[in-house]
Parts: sequence; structure tokens; C-alpha cells
Amino acid sequence: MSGVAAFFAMGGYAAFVWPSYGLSALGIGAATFVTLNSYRRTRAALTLLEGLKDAKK
Amino acid sequence: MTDITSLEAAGLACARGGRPVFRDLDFRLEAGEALSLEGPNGAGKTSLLRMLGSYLTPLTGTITLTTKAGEQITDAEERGRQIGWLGHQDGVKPQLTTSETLAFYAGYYGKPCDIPKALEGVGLLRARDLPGQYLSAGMKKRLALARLKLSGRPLWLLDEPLAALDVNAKKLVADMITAHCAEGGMVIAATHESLGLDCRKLMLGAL
Amino acid sequence: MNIFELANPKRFLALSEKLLPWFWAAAVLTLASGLYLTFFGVPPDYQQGTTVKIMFIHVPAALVGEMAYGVMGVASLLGLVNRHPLADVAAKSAAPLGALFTALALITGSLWGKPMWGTYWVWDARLTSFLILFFLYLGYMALWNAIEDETRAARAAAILALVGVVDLPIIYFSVQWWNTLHQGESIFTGKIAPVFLWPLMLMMAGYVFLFGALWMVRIRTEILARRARALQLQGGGL
Amino acid sequence: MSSFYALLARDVRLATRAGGGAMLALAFFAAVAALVPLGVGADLKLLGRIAGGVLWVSAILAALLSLDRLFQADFEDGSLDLMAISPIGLETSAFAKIVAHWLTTGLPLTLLSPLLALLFNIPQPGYVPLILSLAIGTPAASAIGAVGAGLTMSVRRGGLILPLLILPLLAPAVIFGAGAVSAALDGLANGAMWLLSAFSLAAVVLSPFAAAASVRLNLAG
Repeated sequence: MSGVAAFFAMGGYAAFVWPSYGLSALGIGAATFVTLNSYRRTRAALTLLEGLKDAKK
Repeated sequence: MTDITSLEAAGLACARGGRPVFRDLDFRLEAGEALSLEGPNGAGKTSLLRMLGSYLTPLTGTITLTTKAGEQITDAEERGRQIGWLGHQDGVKPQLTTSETLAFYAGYYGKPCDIPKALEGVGLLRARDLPGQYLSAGMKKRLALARLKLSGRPLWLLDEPLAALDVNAKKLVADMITAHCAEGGMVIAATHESLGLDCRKLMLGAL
Repeated sequence: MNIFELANPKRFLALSEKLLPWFWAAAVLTLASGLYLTFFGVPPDYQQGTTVKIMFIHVPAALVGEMAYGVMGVASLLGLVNRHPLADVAAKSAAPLGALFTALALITGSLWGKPMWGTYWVWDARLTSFLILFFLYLGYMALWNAIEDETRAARAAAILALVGVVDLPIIYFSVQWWNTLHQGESIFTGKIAPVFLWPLMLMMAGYVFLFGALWMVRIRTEILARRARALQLQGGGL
Repeated sequence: MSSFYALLARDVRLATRAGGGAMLALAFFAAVAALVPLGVGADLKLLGRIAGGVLWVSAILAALLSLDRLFQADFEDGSLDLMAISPIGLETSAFAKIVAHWLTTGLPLTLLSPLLALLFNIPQPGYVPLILSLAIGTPAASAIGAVGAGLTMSVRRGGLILPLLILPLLAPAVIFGAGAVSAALDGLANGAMWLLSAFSLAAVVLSPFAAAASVRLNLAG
């Protein structure tokens, strides 16, 4: 078995190691994306509102 | 009963859901005085009453009760024990009869009283064995007035006391307030219509 | 004059502005090096074979899951004691992250248990405690959105978090006691070979920095959202 | 102290009168206990082993049924405002309500449990520990449940999320309670009853403060 294949085989436990790393990466990735995205959207909405408020003054 | 000589409110401010309701409110009430809070809806009448009643913590400002011995009470819970509260709802349980409700409050406030006489005082003697669920709004308010009277608390806070009352019930409220003030008690009422007695007025909502 | 602006969050916004880049950098660095060591630096465990690699993401997730609840407890106490709205925002922002990491701990824990005992769920003392912790998070978040009024929801959730923090050690003890009663299998043999220590430390640091960064961003989002809402309220009045 | 007993007596009377929660909890407890063997099968030996756990869990669930109205009813009809300014204050009033709730749900459940234990064919040594553990454990359900009732008081249909808030917190009670029963059946003396008493005592002593705080925050709403 070539080095790469051996690496992915994880000593026969691939079915457990990779899903746990995969799911963790998925969970953390999703959380990071949602968090950063909602921050960006909220800041955009706020700058819009503040722009509106200045325009009204 | 009347060991409170004055109520002092200084710099009171209140906000609801992020919007200011009133601010820098000052007033003073002496024993024997009645004060009527007037103003449009949303002016903060009920909020002010709930602040005085120790339910709502003021955003800024202080409320102080001075006792006959000159002691200053500012702690909310301690102030609460000087207050007779009459809110929108009357604290009447549907399953308990009028005398059972009054007997409970007599025991709960630790003020033993002659139940039939107290019921007669508010014109509810006929309904002494009527369960709460059959009482009309006016009768429930009368029962609440009887409970207010037996509580023996010096500072009465009344939220819309005249709502849902017929003419002679309104007169009953006016007589009770006058009698309470005569005994050195204090009354603050939030109301839309005049209480039917001469008393000080405090306009809210002029923000 | 608005309740949420009263407690001036400008200081926090400025502070987190400076800290965030460092947190992100630290998180990436420690996680990258930790993963590298995990996959290339560490020999398979003589007992568990390569499944031991799951430990390097299970233990950090569990650590952050528990730490987040502690953080929520402290923030709730500050919020209740001196009515500081920023503390409420901090507690509210930590909960979903804590729940996520606890869930990851549960998932990786059961995946780690499967090769050992043939079943995905082992009533092991630690896993059971994490399961209960996960329900505490669900209850906390459910209470937040059950109450409309913002300030009341904050205070109610703070009380629940404090009751939870007081009860948590008792839950851990009772589960431990219950586990000895039923002699459940335990995944963690307790002693960790020194060679595993370095990657584990790195991964734990990585998860903590990650939590810190995500937490700060969520707090900033909440502050800006409340300011936007305040503007809309005032906007309506103009 | 007469205020304490006045409130206690009133709450007991309200719970036992029409519309009160007392009978509801008993009926629910009996229904769940009768339903489990239908699901699990009639193997008496198995039922005997799981009886402690099943009866304990269903007793706790039955106790939670009537909890969401513990403060909500008084909140809606204005009695809670009066309790907040009563001579004994909210903490003692909350304690009185917890005791009243236990008298009208926890105690009846405990008294009914031996009867339901018959359905599960619990071996003879299991009866006394079952009754004792329920008698000691159900006050913790009423106490911590009262905190949940205070927290969800202003929530429409607060009763739905109350179990989610409370059940994780009651895990130690279920563990020690059911543990005490199974310990007695296995002839072990592992102090489960003492641990249960400690947990229950702590819950009953501390909960009134948390419940009063949660009521106070809702009154300021």
C-alpha cells in the first residue's frame, strides 16, 4: 500500500477517524461562517441606518 | 398604623423597551395627602406607581420613605412592606368565596379582622359565600378595596381605582381615600377621571 | 437615551478590534501545528491504534464545551449583580458556541467509542455528563427566545445559568457515582502518553482561541444589532 | 409565621378544589406506569428490575405537570403583586408555595407508588426504599420546578419549556432515587438515600431564592 493510501487507511480505523475530523471541521467551519457572515451583514445594515440618520439631520 | 410621615422621590427616570418614558421626576408627599397622577396613556403612570411600589427599579433617582422616628427607608423590599397595592387585577381567586379570599388576606397580612364587617364596609355582605368566578368586575374591585383597607398599610398606591365601578362604588373609593388620609395615611392614584375629592395633581407625559 | 447604549460598549468594540486578529492568528497557528503533529508526528497508540487520533479533537471540544458554560455563569453573575447589559450579551453569545463544542465532543466521543465497544453510545461517565450539559445549553437558549422582552430574557437566562453552574458539579458527581454502580466502560484510561501531550496541548489551545475569536465576533454582532434596532426605534420617532 | 401557613393553606385548597393539579398528577403517574409494561412486555423479572427507574422518572414527570401554573396563575390575577409586598416577602412565599405543591403532588404520588409497584412485581425489599426515596426526592422536583415556574411565568405556554429547563437539573435526584431502589434490591448499602436527601435538602433550601429572583424580574417587566 503506497504511503498515501496507508495514511488514509488510518490503520483500518478510517471509518471513525475521518468522519470525526470531518464532522468537527464541518461544525466549526459552519459556525465560523455563520458568525462572520452575520457580523458583516449587521454592520452593513448599521452603516446604512447611520447613513439614513445623518441624511435626515 | 401611620408611622410614615413623608415620601420623597428625587430624579426618577424610567425607560420602557429602550424608549425614555419620563426623567428627572421629583415630588414629595406628606402624611395625610392624596396625589392624583394624570396624563395620556403611555405617559408612565403605571410605571411610576410600580416604581413607588418597589416592583420596578428606577433607571436613575431614589425613593425615600421617612418614618415618624425620622428613619429613612430606601431599600425596595422594606418600602414594599409599607405599601397597600391596588392594581389592574384584583387578586381574586375564582375558586375561593369572597369571605375565604378576605380571610386569606387577613391571615397573610397578619392583620386579624372581622370578615363580615369588612365585607359590609364595601357592600359585599350579600355575596359573602359567592365564589370569585361569579363576581362582577365591580364586585371584585370592592373585594380588593376591602383587602386594601384591612392591610393597614400607610402608603396606598392605586392603579385606575375607578375603572369598572358604578357611581356609588366610586363614592366608596373617594370616602375610603379621604378616611385613610384623615388617619394620616398617604394615597397616590393613577387615574383618567377625577377622584371626586380635592387633592394634589401631578401631570406626567409632558416630556 | 437607550438602555443598551447606556453601558458604553465602545471600550469593548475597540478592545476586541485589537485582540481579534491575534486570536485568529493564534487559533490558526496552534490548530495547524497541532494537526500536523497529530497526523505526522504521533505514533499510533499501542492499545487503541490510530483511533487515539480522535482524542485530539474530542478532549479540546469537551474542554471548550465546559469552559463556555463557566464563562456563561460568570457573565450571568456580572449581568445580575451590576445589571451590565454587555455581560448579558456575552452570556447570550457564548451559549450557542458552547452547545456546538459540546455536540462535537459527543459526536467525536461516540465515534471514538465505536471501535472499542462496538456501539456508538457508551454510557461512559464523561459522555453522559456532556449529554446533560448539552441539554442545559438547549434549555438556556430556549429560555432566551421564549421571553420577548430583551432585558427580562437576559435576567431569566442569567438565573437559569447560575442554577446550572451550581448544579453542574453535583450532576458530574452523581453521574460518576452512577457509573461506578453500573461499571460502565470508560473511554479514557486517564494516563496520556507524554508523546501525545504536545499535540493535545496545541489542539486545546487552538480550540480555546477559536472559541474566544468566535465569541468576540458574536458579541460585536449583538452590539451592532442592538444599536441598529435603537436607531430604527428613534428613526421612527423623527 | 401565620402568613406562611395562610398562603400554604390557600394553595393546598386551590390545588385540591376543581381545576387544581392534584388529581391530574396522580392520573398521569398511573397512566405512564400502566403503559410501560405494555411497551416493554410482561416479563415480570425484567419489570421488577426496571420498576425503580420507571416509577421514579414517571413520578418526576407527573410532578412537573402542574408546576407551570405555580406562579403564572397568581401573576395573571394580580395576587403575585401582593405577595411581593407581603410581610414575609417573596422568598418565604415561594417556599410556602413549594411546600404546598409538594403536599398536593409529591406526597400523593409517593403514597400511590406502592400500588403501582404491584404492577411491576417489585421484589418485597424494594417497597420501603421506593416510598422513602420518592418521599425524599419529590420535594427536590417541586423546589427546582418552582424555579422553572418562576422563569417561564411570563411566557405564553411556558409549561412547554419548563420540563426542558428542569429535567437536566433533576438528573442527580433521578440517579440517586432510582439508585436507592436498585441498591436495596441488590442488597447493597451504597448511601444513595443519604445522597438523595442531601440533594433534596440543598434544592429545597436554595430554590426559594432563585424562584423569588425570577418572579421579581418578571414583576418588573
